[in-house]
Amino acid sequence: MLQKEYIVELVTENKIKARDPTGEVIMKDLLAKKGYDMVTNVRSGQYLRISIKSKNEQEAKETIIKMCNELRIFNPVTQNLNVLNVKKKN
Amino acid sequence: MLQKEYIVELVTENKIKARDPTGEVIMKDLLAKKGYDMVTNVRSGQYLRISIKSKNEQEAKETIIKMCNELRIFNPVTQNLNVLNVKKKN
Amino acid sequence: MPKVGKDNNELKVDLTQKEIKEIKELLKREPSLTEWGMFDVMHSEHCSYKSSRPKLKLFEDAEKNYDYVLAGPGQDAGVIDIGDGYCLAFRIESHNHPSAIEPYHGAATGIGGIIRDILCMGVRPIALLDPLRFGPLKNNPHSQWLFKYVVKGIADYGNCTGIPTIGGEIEFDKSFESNCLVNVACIGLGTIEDFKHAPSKAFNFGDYVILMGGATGRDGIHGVTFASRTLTEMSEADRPAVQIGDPFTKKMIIEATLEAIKTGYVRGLKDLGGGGLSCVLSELTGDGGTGATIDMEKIFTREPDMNSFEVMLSESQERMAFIVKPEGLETVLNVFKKFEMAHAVIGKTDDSRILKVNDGDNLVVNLPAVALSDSPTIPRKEQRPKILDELLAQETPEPNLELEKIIYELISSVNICSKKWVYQQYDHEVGIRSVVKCGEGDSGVLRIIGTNKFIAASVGVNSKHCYLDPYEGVKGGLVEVCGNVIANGARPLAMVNCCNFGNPEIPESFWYFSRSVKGMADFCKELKIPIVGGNVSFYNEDEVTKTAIKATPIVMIVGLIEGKEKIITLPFKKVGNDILLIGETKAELGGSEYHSVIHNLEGGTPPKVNEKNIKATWNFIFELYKNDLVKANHDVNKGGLVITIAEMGFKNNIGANLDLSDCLDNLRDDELLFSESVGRFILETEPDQYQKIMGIAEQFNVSVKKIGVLISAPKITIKGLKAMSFGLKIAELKDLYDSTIPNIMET
Amino acid sequence: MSIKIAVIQFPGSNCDLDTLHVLKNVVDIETNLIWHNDFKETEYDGVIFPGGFTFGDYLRAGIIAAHSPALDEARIMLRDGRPILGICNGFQILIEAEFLPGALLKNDSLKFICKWINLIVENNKTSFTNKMKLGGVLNMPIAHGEGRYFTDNLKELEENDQIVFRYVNETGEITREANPNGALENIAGICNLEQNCVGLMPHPERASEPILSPKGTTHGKLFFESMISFVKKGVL
Ligand SMILES: Nc1ncnc2c1ncn2[C@@H]1O[C@H](COP(=O)(O)OP(=O)(O)O)[C@@H](O)[C@H]1O
Ligand SMILES: [Mg+2]
Repeated sequence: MLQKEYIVELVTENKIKARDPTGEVIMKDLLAKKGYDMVTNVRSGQYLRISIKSKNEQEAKETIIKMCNELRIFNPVTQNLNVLNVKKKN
Repeated sequence: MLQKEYIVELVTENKIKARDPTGEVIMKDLLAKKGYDMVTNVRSGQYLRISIKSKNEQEAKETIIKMCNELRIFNPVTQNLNVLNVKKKN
Repeated sequence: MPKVGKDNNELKVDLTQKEIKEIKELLKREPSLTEWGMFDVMHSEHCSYKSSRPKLKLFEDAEKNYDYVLAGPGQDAGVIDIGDGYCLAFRIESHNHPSAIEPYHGAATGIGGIIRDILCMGVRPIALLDPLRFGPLKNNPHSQWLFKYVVKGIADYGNCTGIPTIGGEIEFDKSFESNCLVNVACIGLGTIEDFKHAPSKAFNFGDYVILMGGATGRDGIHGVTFASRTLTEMSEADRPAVQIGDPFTKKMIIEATLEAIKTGYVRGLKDLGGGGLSCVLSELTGDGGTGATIDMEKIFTREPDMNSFEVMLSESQERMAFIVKPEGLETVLNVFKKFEMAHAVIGKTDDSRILKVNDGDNLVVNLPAVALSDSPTIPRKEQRPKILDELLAQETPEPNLELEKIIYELISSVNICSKKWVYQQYDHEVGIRSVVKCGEGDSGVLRIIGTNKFIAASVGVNSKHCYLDPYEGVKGGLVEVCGNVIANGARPLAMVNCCNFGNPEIPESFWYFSRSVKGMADFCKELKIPIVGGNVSFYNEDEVTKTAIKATPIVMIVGLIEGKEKIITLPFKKVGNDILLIGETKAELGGSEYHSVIHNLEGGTPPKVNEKNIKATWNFIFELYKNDLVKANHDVNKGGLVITIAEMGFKNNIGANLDLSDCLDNLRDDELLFSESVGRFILETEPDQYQKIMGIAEQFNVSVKKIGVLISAPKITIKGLKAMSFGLKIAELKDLYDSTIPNIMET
Repeated sequence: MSIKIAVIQFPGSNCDLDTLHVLKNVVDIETNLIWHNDFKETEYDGVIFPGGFTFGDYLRAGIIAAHSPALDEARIMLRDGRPILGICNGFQILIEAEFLPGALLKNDSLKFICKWINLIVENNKTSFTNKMKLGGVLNMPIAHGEGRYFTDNLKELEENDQIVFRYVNETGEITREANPNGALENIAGICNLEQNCVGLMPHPERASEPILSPKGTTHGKLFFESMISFVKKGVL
């Protein structure tokens, strides 16, 4: 069967209940001090954009999630994995 | 005028010429592991999710872009800025 | 687990029925849920030491018996006077359970915790050390994952706070497969005045209680109960979110705290660790003989709507509690403002001896201050494991490989090879004190700027030896760790320990603990080394396979070198010099690397310690130092004496001609070469001093044998064995030594 | 002529006291440690941005500190030609504040690296290298996780003599093995066009006393001695 190429975008970040020192410092020591007080919250994460050959979107997404677990790209004890987007490569 | 709260998601990533060791290492680990040869490329970036008070989506986005340029949230020599998404907070 | 409280307001606690009854009798009422929660954490193994305390009584009162000990066990850290108005504080702690499920943040917050312990003695943290244990590394993705991220966690946290990691030790063994060990030690340096300004108690009435640092969140609630059970006893869902380390905030806490102490207005301080505010407030007032009234609404929280239970039990990182003189309140708050550290005055001390916490109009906690810290002990049964007889009786098979091949195998063992891959990730030089750096000597040596004094620190124990005989094993560990500082020219000053064992409710596991404690106590008494602190980590046991980790009573020694010219280093210096072996080699291959790597054996006869000989050896070495007779020194341990000699040749590419005929006695070749008999050293000395040295040896009644000379050819030749003589190439040995871990981790 | 130097202390600086020690006790110049918000340039003949992890290096090393008012003060010094040195994190700050061109990226290995390396001096005319020998090899330690130098304008840098140091092996050759972090063309340190501002990843303050150096060298001291002579002469 013909395979197509997909692009999967994902983010791993600290669980919402856990702290995010990077986001906190960006907000407190940079944005707030420089007058951007309309910003009310900053959370940081690690972004990955992965190109993958696959039958369909669903399969692409599932493979990537499996890969992230297997390679321990994130640790479920402290982090969440969020697939932002799956789209066909053009 | 009443302000609403928006969530802006953005990513900064290294330009190709500045290389992306994080992505390269994940790719290398994948190749070493059998069964992931359908993955053809991995790119990494820094993800930020910013909550901001604003009149409307457009303004929220513009403020964030202005802020990123002004405060060098990304280094223009080596990085690109990408606004992934702007949406109203609920 | 018993339940307390009633109706819909129930709580499952780890308290025993007896404890529950006693608490009700003491208070003459039903405690509130918050109070129950506080009793629960304070009576946990981690906070109360209920299983270990009866045994730890064996440690003598260091403060009473040694005039230079300023603070002994029971304090946040041990403190010793090193002269010139300076003191050192040091301590070691475990962070095993969190690291096993989240190696990065688990290890990082372990560093965070031990830094706070040192800081609250009023001194600046100046060094970290990290003894680690993992399962076998080769072909083991899980161990590699743990190893990689534990090291990264320690690196990122230590480096960012600007505290150099100056040493450590690592063993890989299958008993640590599902329970890795992450122990972390910290050393602090300050003036004795600083230390006196920072007692960990609130002994005055009318002082302010201030909380400074991170906000209190819902994270880490019940972390101590987590540490007081086995990993598998808690389901995934039970597991508290491991805390996120924030080294930047920690760095600011260090600077703000030290500056606050310098104002002279701080009357007491304590860090918030396990047990959170419950622990800190009850200990500050309980130990100080005071009481306090706390206003819960003043405590800044990360999340809205936290109830008093959550606030009192939260173990959020990066918080310190200060007791401040009323007249200095503003000055101290200004310091916190300068560093932009969040803070709040949360209450005041009084003479009630009662700890009260108000949540608005509700009095949610109303307890005698000492009630929480006076926890009961539980006597535990101990039983020597039956399997030991079988293990100890194991004999060494004839070697199935040529001796030279065995040596190449041994030097490539992950337990022997270079740990550069690890310490190169640690900033081991920040602070510009590191004089003997990681990998350059047996211990880390730091200068004390402004004096001509140096301190040396080393940490470790041999888990394989302890498995076979915890009593002799821990003594052997002390001999080795003391030997490490002695090899660099230091005199051992004081010891702290971290006891890592299985489930204390299992008699065999508790036996290991009990024997180890006895070994430490006996050795330290005999060699006059004060035990100034410790930590106990139980429940390192795999519930599924019912196997405990190999007993790992880690010991750390800090020693003092009086003068720059007294520092001795490890590398061979000059071709033509003699190689001397100090101490006796016995047929003690039990638990050796040779047994494990070559014969896949765990048993055999492990090394025994003879305190009298050890004392004589040390005194002999000190006498040689006094006469400036030693050019290089390295103690002999894992892998035996050829490995030791090879390591000494690496830096300057100096080889050796060895003749071991004098040492053979009735030993087999493999016994002589690979025995890990403790208390031995390899010295480089000048040939024309040989007679003088032998004279001193006789005077001290120490076994000294000249076993070879240094040569310019980059090889080690060995003759005098029963087998034919053979040679080894330094370059090949060094390549194996250096490349083993990178080869596993980077490909 | 008395010389007065400022060492700037940011939240998260951690080589500040080390640098202060070397300036005061090893090269013997009057030096003040100054909290970043309190820095006023008028009093000082030179300024040093020490190593560390300012603001935790969160987001990107040096970026948050680059927005401190201390940099506005230092910019005045930059313009009137007073010496400015950025060591490690200080270098990262000077890059992010655009005192110096380019970027410092994560090490190739993605790991923090602490070890002694060798540098070759490629420009001995700057405010911090005028006491060094051109082509001389210096032995110094590095300790960083984000030190991979990158620029779009390599040619320009070369033409303007702005490359001050490169990583080399013991015999002074520029090799791939000698490059600890993947820096472009082994670049370890650069200067501005006017050569009064220098930034480098290695730590001169850790290499200024024989007791701290594996080979007993004190090459780091040359930086501070160069600065003194530069200030005394008043011109490049
Ligand atoms: N986990 C670690 N962290 C830091 N340094 C380490 C670690 N493990 C080993 N080292 C360093 O590597 C060197 C050799 O260690 P080791 O082989 O345990 O010493 P010894 O020769 O005394 O047995 C020492 O300088 C030690 O401090
Ligand atoms: Mg040793």
